[in-house]
Amino acid sequence: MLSTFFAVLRRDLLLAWRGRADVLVTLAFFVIVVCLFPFGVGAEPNQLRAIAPGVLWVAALLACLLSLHRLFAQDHVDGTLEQLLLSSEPAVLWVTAKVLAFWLTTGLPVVAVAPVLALLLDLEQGGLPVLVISLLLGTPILALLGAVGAALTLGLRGGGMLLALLVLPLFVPVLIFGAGAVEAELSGTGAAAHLLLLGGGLAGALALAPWGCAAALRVSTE
Amino acid sequence: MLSTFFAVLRRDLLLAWRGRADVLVTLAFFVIVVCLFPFGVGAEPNQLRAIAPGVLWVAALLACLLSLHRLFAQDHVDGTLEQLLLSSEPAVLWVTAKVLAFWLTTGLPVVAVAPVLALLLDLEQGGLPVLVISLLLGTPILALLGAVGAALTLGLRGGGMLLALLVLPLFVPVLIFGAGAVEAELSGTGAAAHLLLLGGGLAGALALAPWGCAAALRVSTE
Amino acid sequence: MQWESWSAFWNMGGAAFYVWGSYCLTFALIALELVLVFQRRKDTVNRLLRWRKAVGRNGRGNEQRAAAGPNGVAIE
Amino acid sequence: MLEAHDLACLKGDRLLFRGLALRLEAGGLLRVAGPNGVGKTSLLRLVTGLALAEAGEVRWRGTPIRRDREAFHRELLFLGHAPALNDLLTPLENLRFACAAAGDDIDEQSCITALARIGLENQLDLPARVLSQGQRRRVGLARLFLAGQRPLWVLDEPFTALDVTAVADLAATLSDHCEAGGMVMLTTHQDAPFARAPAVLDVGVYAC
Amino acid sequence: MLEAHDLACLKGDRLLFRGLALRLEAGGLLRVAGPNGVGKTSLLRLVTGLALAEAGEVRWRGTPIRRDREAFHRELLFLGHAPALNDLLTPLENLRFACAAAGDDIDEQSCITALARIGLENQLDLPARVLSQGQRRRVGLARLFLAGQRPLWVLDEPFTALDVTAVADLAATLSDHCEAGGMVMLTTHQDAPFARAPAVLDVGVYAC
Amino acid sequence: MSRPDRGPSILRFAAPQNFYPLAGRLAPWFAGLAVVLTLVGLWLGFVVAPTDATQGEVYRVIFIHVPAAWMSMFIYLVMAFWSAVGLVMNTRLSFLMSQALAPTGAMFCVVALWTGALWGKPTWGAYWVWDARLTSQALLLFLYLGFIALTRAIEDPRRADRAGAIIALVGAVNVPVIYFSVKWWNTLHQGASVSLTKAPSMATTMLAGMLVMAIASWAYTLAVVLWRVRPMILERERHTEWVGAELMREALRQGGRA
Ligand code: HEM
Ligand SMILES: Nc1ncnc2c1ncn2[C@@H]1O[C@H](COP(=O)(O)OP(=O)(O)OP(=O)(O)O)[C@@H](O)[C@H]1O
Ligand SMILES: Nc1ncnc2c1ncn2[C@@H]1O[C@H](COP(=O)(O)OP(=O)(O)OP(=O)(O)O)[C@@H](O)[C@H]1O
Ligand SMILES: [Mg+2]
Ligand SMILES: [Mg+2]
Repeated sequence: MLSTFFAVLRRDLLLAWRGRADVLVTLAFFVIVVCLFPFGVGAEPNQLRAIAPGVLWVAALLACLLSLHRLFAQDHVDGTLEQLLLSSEPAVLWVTAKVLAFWLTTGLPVVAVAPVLALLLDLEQGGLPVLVISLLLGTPILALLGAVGAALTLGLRGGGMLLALLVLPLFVPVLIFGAGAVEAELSGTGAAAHLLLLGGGLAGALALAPWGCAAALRVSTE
Repeated sequence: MLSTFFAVLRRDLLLAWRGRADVLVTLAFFVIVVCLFPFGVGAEPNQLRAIAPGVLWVAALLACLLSLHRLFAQDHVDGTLEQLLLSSEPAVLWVTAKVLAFWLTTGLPVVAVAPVLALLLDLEQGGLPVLVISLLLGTPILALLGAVGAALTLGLRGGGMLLALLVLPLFVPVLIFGAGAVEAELSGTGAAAHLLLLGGGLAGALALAPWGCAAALRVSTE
Repeated sequence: MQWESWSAFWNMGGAAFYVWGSYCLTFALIALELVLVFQRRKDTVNRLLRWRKAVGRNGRGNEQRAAAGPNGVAIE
Repeated sequence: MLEAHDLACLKGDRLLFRGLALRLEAGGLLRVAGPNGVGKTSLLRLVTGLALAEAGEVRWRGTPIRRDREAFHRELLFLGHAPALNDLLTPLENLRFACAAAGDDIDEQSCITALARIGLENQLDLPARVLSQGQRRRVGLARLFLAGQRPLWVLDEPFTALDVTAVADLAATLSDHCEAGGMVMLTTHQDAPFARAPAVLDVGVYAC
Repeated sequence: MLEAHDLACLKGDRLLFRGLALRLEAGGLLRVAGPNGVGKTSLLRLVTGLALAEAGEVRWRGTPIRRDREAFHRELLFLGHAPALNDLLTPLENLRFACAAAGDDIDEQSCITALARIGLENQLDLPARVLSQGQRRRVGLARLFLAGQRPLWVLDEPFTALDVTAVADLAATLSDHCEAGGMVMLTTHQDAPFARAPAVLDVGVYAC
Repeated sequence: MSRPDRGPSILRFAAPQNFYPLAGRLAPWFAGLAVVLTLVGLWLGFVVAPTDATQGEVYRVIFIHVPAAWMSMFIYLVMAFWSAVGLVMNTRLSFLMSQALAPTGAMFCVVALWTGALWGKPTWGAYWVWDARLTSQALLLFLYLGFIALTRAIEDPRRADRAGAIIALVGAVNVPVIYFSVKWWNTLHQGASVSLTKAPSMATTMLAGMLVMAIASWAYTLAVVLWRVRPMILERERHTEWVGAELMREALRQGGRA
């Protein structure tokens, strides 16, 4: 039963390792987007500090969004997905494994560098732990919801962009609570409520998204 | 001589029309990125107004960046690029045609909706013409420079993200002058200098990028 | 009755642009939607009629085409 | 064992075939024939449950395959046009994963043996990306040597891109599988030296 | 006309072949043979100038092809593994574009005739995406009917996925082209009914 | 009729060949109802209802703004409902209904946004502010657009049906989440500096006008959706005999007109 889960997880992590460039470049993208802002907006420290949590969260969201198409595309093209769907194991299992591997290789690195970038944007240090926690809770939700979108748009023309259109409205609440948590912490209101909500969202997404994603994959390869 | 140019231009425009969804969704992406900002940063009108030119330009840049991979990827996979390289016509010709078609189908629509979004972010109306002109001059530079990057990263794993990494440093000056033009206009300094520089950049890119792109394509398919 | 005259009515207490802008766009969109719906109906019916003619009465291919095979290459 | 009744397949505007029936018993080798575009690939996808028939039903051991999907897929091996190779992984890794994903627990040594048997002993640790067309197909086909316990093999153009000796080997493998009570359903435009002449299902007969 | 001396091809750290020489005169039909992975596709890419040889040189009418690329490519028609079809365009649009891109000015009627000749008259306005494997190949091959003025045809596995009648037709077309003074260089693992037996270049002989 | 009509009275209409003529017969009645109610509503709104004390005449936008906003939200719910029915019961007609509803829902969404924006300029001084209600309305539009774009982008109708249904349901789960998150987000930052200034003590005539217009838009939706779903049914069922007969009838009608 779980052997499929681990086979898929191991393979996807191995692939990420083989294609290290991909993972590094997702990160690089995150870094670059954050660094673009001072150029676009102007380098005034106060202004930068004010928009820092928002910019970081938007950049994390975009980085996640833009690597989402990788989740199933390759397997779809080369026929691996077909084979997985012909597996006698339930699809929810390996879907979860794929999403987990995806988060480990894109979400986690983003979470890891975020504090450094926050310092670049001069975010107050008190906000750092909350930033990290909010990202830790929020990026898996993005990955889970995004997986459903990626499954639905599989193999469609304009897929990548269509995916963006589908999932961005779903991502907005995550963004609001994520960036909101940091701002609430900085403004002294305390971030507990936001973080609790993010945690609840994560639990919900974990419970529902893999099923939706498995169903969507079956629909998409039919 | 020019028949290849027009054949490629016609085909790419036809393809864009067939895949209208693609073009519309690039636009939708641009719109969504701009709309995300208030969620991340907070909805305070003054703050939004201050960062509006930067956000719009960054969003235009990202929208362009993310559709760049479309420029040659399909043709590379299905073998069309190979056939074009075996053509007896000089490659610069059809490369220029492809970039032109690309800009017409992604850059131009972005320029067209930018004023509306500027109103959403409450940009002062005086800045609108400068915004449009700066985008009109700037987005073709992005397309031309991006084409070179797209050609270089063709078929590489992690291509899309690698592309981002390669071209973003080249895009930064465009971003600086583009967003700078609007800010200069709003602050009363006048945008002429910025726009002149952008124009110069465009002329330079037009003169050089197609050659670089053609050379890169030959290298990438070897 | 609220209105002194037609011009007062059209002027809407100075808010003509906002009020009439709203109503005009709304009814324009509704009209557009209706046009599109009926056009779509006509297109579909015509397309299906053409398709039926091409494929044969019951959507099952007439005898001649069936014998000729999908590519028009006779199957021995 | 495998039977289908009154199958119809609709693609876009075109009804490819209808009223198609087939029956495959243990030991049977069925070749789906017909000119290009007649609907052979489409038929295989219906039979494996990857696509949904416009009409009709496919049964495996008497049960409709939609009813008990997992039981059917446990006994099925399908190799389609695309060889299900990831370009970054080596043939060995690809093969091991393919087995694990299908739910078979195969150890590394057996995989190596299978790859060697199909003629890839020198390519074991090259990334699949650099393999030649024929070598790519072979990696996919290596699964046949590890799927003895799956009775039903459904293969779409397995001989494509293979050289002459490989075609003969593969034909022998398929014949052996049938000999041992398995079932094979395949499409091909090439002649292959099977031990027994396969039954032929001409899709063209049911074409509309 | 086409000659190559002492060609060597290096892939990764493997020298596929070396010392390979070939010569193709007007009217010649050359079949590049050898088992899977021996380097046939790699050789064709060297000959067409899409890849660079590790050693040796390819000449066309006496000039190295690198020296006068455009003149060579004006006389060359290469069809590789990938059929150069865009999935959104119809066969007709694809064919017209392929001709225009190569620099040939072909009107629509000729393209329709060519497609009909290759058996796609009913698929003229379907998007290429929905075509069957064999039909996709046919669209690519239709260019052969419009490339009479290009003497050198280089074809990589042209018979793949084609049904029996299409293979016979294609073989006849190739034979005719040679008859008319053209040159054909192709790889294939299948036998095809050529009018004259082709010359065979076994890459295996030069393998390292 | 190729298939026998089975089942209890209501379920009978779940069969496309029974629903098709029914839809054709009902639609004109709803359309007529919509026209009449719109006229009544406009009369109430522009002739009977008094000028608003604080806002002046601008408030008359309310007679389309509010019904449109209500409809846009209601239609999404109905869409999700039909999608769920389709996924559970595997009835093709339900998928068709949800796809036929989407464009109208999106249209009402645009109307609500547009009228709201035009109303906002004179009352708030800006066409757009990032208020919770406005924002969630905009996101709703994106949900609609995503649904429409997805179902259009997929060629295979069965895949389009199911994929659309899945995204409609995911969206429906998210609508309340979006609404509350946006609301909270906004109040966190904005306090009460921007809020919908309700017309104080709404006059009964105003309320009546609004309600009549709401019912009118409801009738309009029914009519247009039934009209839209009919050719979709023909398209899907084109291989059946009853569509053949229907098309022949249609051809005769066209021939007769020509
Ligand atoms: C783009 C701008 C706007 C959008 C998207 C928008 C959206 C909405 C929505 C979704 C509703 C229904 C919500 C509900 O019933 O709970 C609504 C109702 C309403 N809106 Fe707007 N609105 C906008 C601008 C305005 C403006 C500027 C005003 C007036 C100053 C206004 C006044 C109202 C009123 C009075 C209602 C009815 C409230 C109720 O029945 O509870 N809206 N609007
Ligand atoms: N949307 C569509 N409209 C019309 N015809 C379609 C559509 N989609 C697919 N087809 C047709 O359906 C057929 C698909 O056939 P399939 O791929 O099953 O053929 P095949 O028998 O496997 O052929 P081959 O031998 O070439 O592999 C093709 O003839 C194709 O043209
Ligand atoms: N980086 C590399 N390292 C080692 N070997 C490589 C590398 N890249 C390619 N090869 C080998 O080079 C050969 C490429 O052969 P090519 O594609 O030309 O074969 P082919 O003769 O066309 O075979 P087929 O009949 O299968 O099409 C393969 O054997 C492949 O394993
Ligand atoms: Mg096939
Ligand atoms: Mg080869």
